[in-house]
Amino acid sequence: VKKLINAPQDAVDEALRGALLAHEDLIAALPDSPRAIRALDGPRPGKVGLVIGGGAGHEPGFWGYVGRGLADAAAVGNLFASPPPGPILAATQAVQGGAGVLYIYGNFSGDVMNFDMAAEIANAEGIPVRSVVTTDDIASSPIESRAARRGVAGNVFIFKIAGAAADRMMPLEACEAVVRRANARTYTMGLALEPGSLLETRRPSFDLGPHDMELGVGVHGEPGVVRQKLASADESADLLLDRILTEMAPQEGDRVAVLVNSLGSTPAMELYIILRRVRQRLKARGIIVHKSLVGPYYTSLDMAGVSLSLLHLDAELATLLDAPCRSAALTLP
Amino acid sequence: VKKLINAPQDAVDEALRGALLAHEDLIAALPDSPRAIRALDGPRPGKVGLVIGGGAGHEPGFWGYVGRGLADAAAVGNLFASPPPGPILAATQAVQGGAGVLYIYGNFSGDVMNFDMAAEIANAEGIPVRSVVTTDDIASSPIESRAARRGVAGNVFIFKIAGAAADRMMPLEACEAVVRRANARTYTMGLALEPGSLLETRRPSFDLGPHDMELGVGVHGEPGVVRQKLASADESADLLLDRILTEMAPQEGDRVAVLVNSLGSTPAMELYIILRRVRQRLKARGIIVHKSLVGPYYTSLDMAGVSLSLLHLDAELATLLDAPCRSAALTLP
Amino acid sequence: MDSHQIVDLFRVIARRLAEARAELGALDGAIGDADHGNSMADGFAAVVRASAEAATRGSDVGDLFVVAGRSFLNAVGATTGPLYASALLRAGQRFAGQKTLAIADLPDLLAAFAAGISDRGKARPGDKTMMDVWGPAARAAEQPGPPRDRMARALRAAEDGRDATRTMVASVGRAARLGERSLGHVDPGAASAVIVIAALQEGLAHHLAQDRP
Amino acid sequence: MDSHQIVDLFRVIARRLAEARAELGALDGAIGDADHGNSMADGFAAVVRASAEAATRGSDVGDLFVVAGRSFLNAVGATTGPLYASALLRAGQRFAGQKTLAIADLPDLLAAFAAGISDRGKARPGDKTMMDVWGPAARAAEQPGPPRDRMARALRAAEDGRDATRTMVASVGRAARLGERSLGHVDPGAASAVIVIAALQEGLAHHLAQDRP
Ligand SMILES: Nc1ncnc2c1ncn2[C@@H]1O[C@H](COP(=O)(O)OP(=O)(O)O)[C@@H](O)[C@H]1O
Ligand SMILES: Nc1ncnc2c1ncn2[C@@H]1O[C@H](COP(=O)(O)OP(=O)(O)O)[C@@H](O)[C@H]1O
Ligand SMILES: [Mg+2]
Ligand SMILES: [Mg+2]
Ligand SMILES: [Mg+2]
Ligand SMILES: [Mg+2]
Repeated sequence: VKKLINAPQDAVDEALRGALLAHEDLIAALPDSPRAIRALDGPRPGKVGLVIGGGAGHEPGFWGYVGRGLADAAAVGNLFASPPPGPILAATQAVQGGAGVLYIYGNFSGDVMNFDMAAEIANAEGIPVRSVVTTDDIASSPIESRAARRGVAGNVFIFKIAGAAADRMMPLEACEAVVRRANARTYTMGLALEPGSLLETRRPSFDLGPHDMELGVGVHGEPGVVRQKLASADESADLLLDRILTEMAPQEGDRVAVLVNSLGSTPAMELYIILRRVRQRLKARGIIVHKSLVGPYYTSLDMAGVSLSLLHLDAELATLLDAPCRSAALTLP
Repeated sequence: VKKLINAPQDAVDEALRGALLAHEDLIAALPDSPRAIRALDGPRPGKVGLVIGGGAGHEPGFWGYVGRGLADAAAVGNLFASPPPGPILAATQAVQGGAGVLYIYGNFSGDVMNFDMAAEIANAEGIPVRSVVTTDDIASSPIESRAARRGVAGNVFIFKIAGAAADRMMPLEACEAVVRRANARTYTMGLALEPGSLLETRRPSFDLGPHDMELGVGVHGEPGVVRQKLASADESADLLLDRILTEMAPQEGDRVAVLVNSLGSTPAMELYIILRRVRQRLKARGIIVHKSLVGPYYTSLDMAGVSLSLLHLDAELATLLDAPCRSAALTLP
Repeated sequence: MDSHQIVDLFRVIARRLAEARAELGALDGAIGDADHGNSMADGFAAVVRASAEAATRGSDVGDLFVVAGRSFLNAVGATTGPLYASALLRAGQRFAGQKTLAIADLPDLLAAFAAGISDRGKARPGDKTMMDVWGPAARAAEQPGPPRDRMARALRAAEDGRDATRTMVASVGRAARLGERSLGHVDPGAASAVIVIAALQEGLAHHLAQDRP
Repeated sequence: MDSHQIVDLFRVIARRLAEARAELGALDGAIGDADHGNSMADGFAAVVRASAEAATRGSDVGDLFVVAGRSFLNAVGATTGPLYASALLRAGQRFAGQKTLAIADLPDLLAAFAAGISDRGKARPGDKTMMDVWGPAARAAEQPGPPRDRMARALRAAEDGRDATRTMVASVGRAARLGERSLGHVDPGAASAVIVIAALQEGLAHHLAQDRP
């Protein structure tokens, strides 16, 4: 697989450098911690600081969600590897405004350990830290063990809710509570047509036959939960949506937000065909779509595929979702 | 090549349907002309109407650039095929506010013929129409025959300038003049690592060896101007930038806007690595980067590759580029 | 030939173009954007639909070609849309008000097509376009003789024109951007023009065979 | 063994992991995110750099392991970072204040590693993790006997543990999301743990060979 990179081991830092240059009006690295990215707008005294993060390879995650009305800082690790406690702690110290700091990150063993270590040190330094570990990927574990699920593209909604809550000067406990609710009400499932390919080897990270697709993939190039015959766009959309609706069990008249996310190399035309089907299906069920996002919001290097995320809104979540924000990846006026 | 589509012949309409649903707060199709997309915000009496358009397959072009501070309407054709005069004329009639209408589209024989036919009818109906045919693709013809060049991703800058000029209630002649200047000062060059693949056959539109890339590609899956050995990200960026700078011949202290555009399936990480190199090189030449855009702004189905566009700013162009706008693909606060 | 029989002619063209859809797409893929097969096949499919309806409504031959031209244009756009629309509209002018088209006038159809395409597209001989087929074909059809012979000569000239595009460097249209790289490839518009002319000849032969019981 | 000689031990580990970078990446690719080879190789490369510097500064053995643990963590993050950092920090506690590490205590290193990883990761036997190597290896090393024999027993137990992961279904870490599909694949963390233990044994053999002139 061909790639526009230089030395593979430099790709993460070079891309981050590019992001900081492209979005220099919005974000900057901390002087002593180049993998800790803070918003130029912020922090504000009395506002809960919001720190997100995870491995590289999800661009525009995570720096793309740093900005006014979103996260105050992001810590970025190596490719598909949680950042160590160092940059997380540096970000924490940089953005705390006396009201505590909220961590939000996907549920991966590495992220949990590293963010926990940073939180312990921050707490010891007198910065109250709460953590919400996101678990929106319904394919990754059965409902009985929901807490074991991965956090994937639904993070975009959860970051947005959190950013708006903090921006409204809600206290730490209240921010944590609403973000937990957003996480509990966010459902994602993904599928891949092609695996991503590794930077070093430029080879696919797993083998997938020409007539197969992987259902239930995450955002780290991993294989999915089950392999099946390639399906049409509408069948694929239904596979994802049916699973999500079964768990969400919305009532007629309920409101949702929808994200059709490219895992990396799936182009806009295909995403919009999927979105169209999802919208048709939701309309038929009498479910109101409050907002639709379509694009490469949370990627898995150059994997070909999509994920579908639905956020089951309530009145407060809808208000927070609609609040203005401005970042490299998400700007609402 | 695997694709998330249904029947290939429905892909264009289904994707457009999805775009209209996803962005229903911004755009809508004209009731009697489903391929003519207008902004919900607009038209305003006394404002020059701005109509853009071209073939499908460039998503989020062209509907993505319809909105306040950008185009008032877009006409969309079949895949890689200019729209016929019908939707262009319908868009013209819908958005004219008594101050005339400006057409902007890329220089392809089909677009020229179809937009000209629409302009003739509109003029005959008493709607003054001016047309700017964009020619930013420096690879597509030598400097001596600049007028024969293609219009490609640099359109994003040109649409933005035009939208801001019209939004400021500049008269038709003044809009046309500034847009012509923007076009004359916009330089684009692209390269492809992989061809796009056709919807019907799902096969690559041309053959490209595993160690080759195509230099000077457009945005219709066409082969480029020359084939060469695969290069690193920095070498690739230099290939594009050197050609552009030679023609642009900027002075130290000059300002430019930069667009690093994905042709479809090239992921964000690679785009930002390219942007980084471009920024470093420009800095070394003492050229000031006023704005950087990075992403899939103007695609060629699922082609793997990038294009680099530079707009050589002057004071008026910089002001117009910075003006607020709101559309599916470009929002500036 | 009455309007219904002309619709039958369009049907033959549409069928042959549908069969060549992938092949024309591949030709266009080599030096262009690979959509030419779709444009031609979809365009003549639209022509068949619209003209069949018009013929049922009782349109005369001139009107039929006008309807055909409009429907081709609206279905296709692209480069091909205005070019073939102009061709069909020019034929509509040539046969305006006529209830039937005399077989003897059929070669004139080629001249009308060539004139319409030339006026709209302004391509010159050797530019590596469909004009390198329509021009020679129309000239060959002008030579006196029985209609079938004139059509046969036209088809031979068309095929020669098509083959000649292989050695030309495109100077208008999308392929012009390839410069020297367009050398060695047959122009897709030239290839489809030959299919249209061959289908006309096929339709004519079929018509004549039916007429003679 | 003084601090410099322990740095040499780290060098052997780093070299063997660098050689296995692609292979470990492929193992992780089958059931995880393919980064395990990078994390381990980069982590121990950082350990070598930081500990060599510390040894030059005159750090004692306990401090050396602390420095090593911090540098691994900061270079790598991921799951491996906290786990191997805990392993190394635990070793730092075990040997705190010591100027040298007695060969007889080397098997204790395995016990410290296993305890650190177990405390941090909380994986149980059969969860299909590196603990299925470190646990059995540490227990095998505890059996009395000369250090070389104990290390050899540890390596055999490690290899058995690694091979046993093939028949396990992952229940913690990234591979747990694959459910039954993780069956039949060797756990990458188990594979790299064997490489670390084998490198320790190799380093020990080398050290003993140098000592006996
Ligand atoms: N100005 C012109 N006059 C006549 N024919 C032209 C002209 N420009 C292009 N063509 C023909 O159009 C063909 C391409 O048609 P098509 O692929 O349908 O359009 P597009 O290039 O817009 O995709 C070319 O092969 C050539 O024969
Ligand atoms: N809780 C845990 N305790 C011990 N080892 C674990 C645990 N979770 C995962 N592992 C080990 O980590 C390995 C994966 O490491 P690595 O690929 O570097 O991290 P990541 O999964 O974050 O990409 C697994 O193969 C497994 O052996
Ligand atoms: Mg990882
Ligand atoms: Mg075309
Ligand atoms: Mg074409
Ligand atoms: Mg891993």
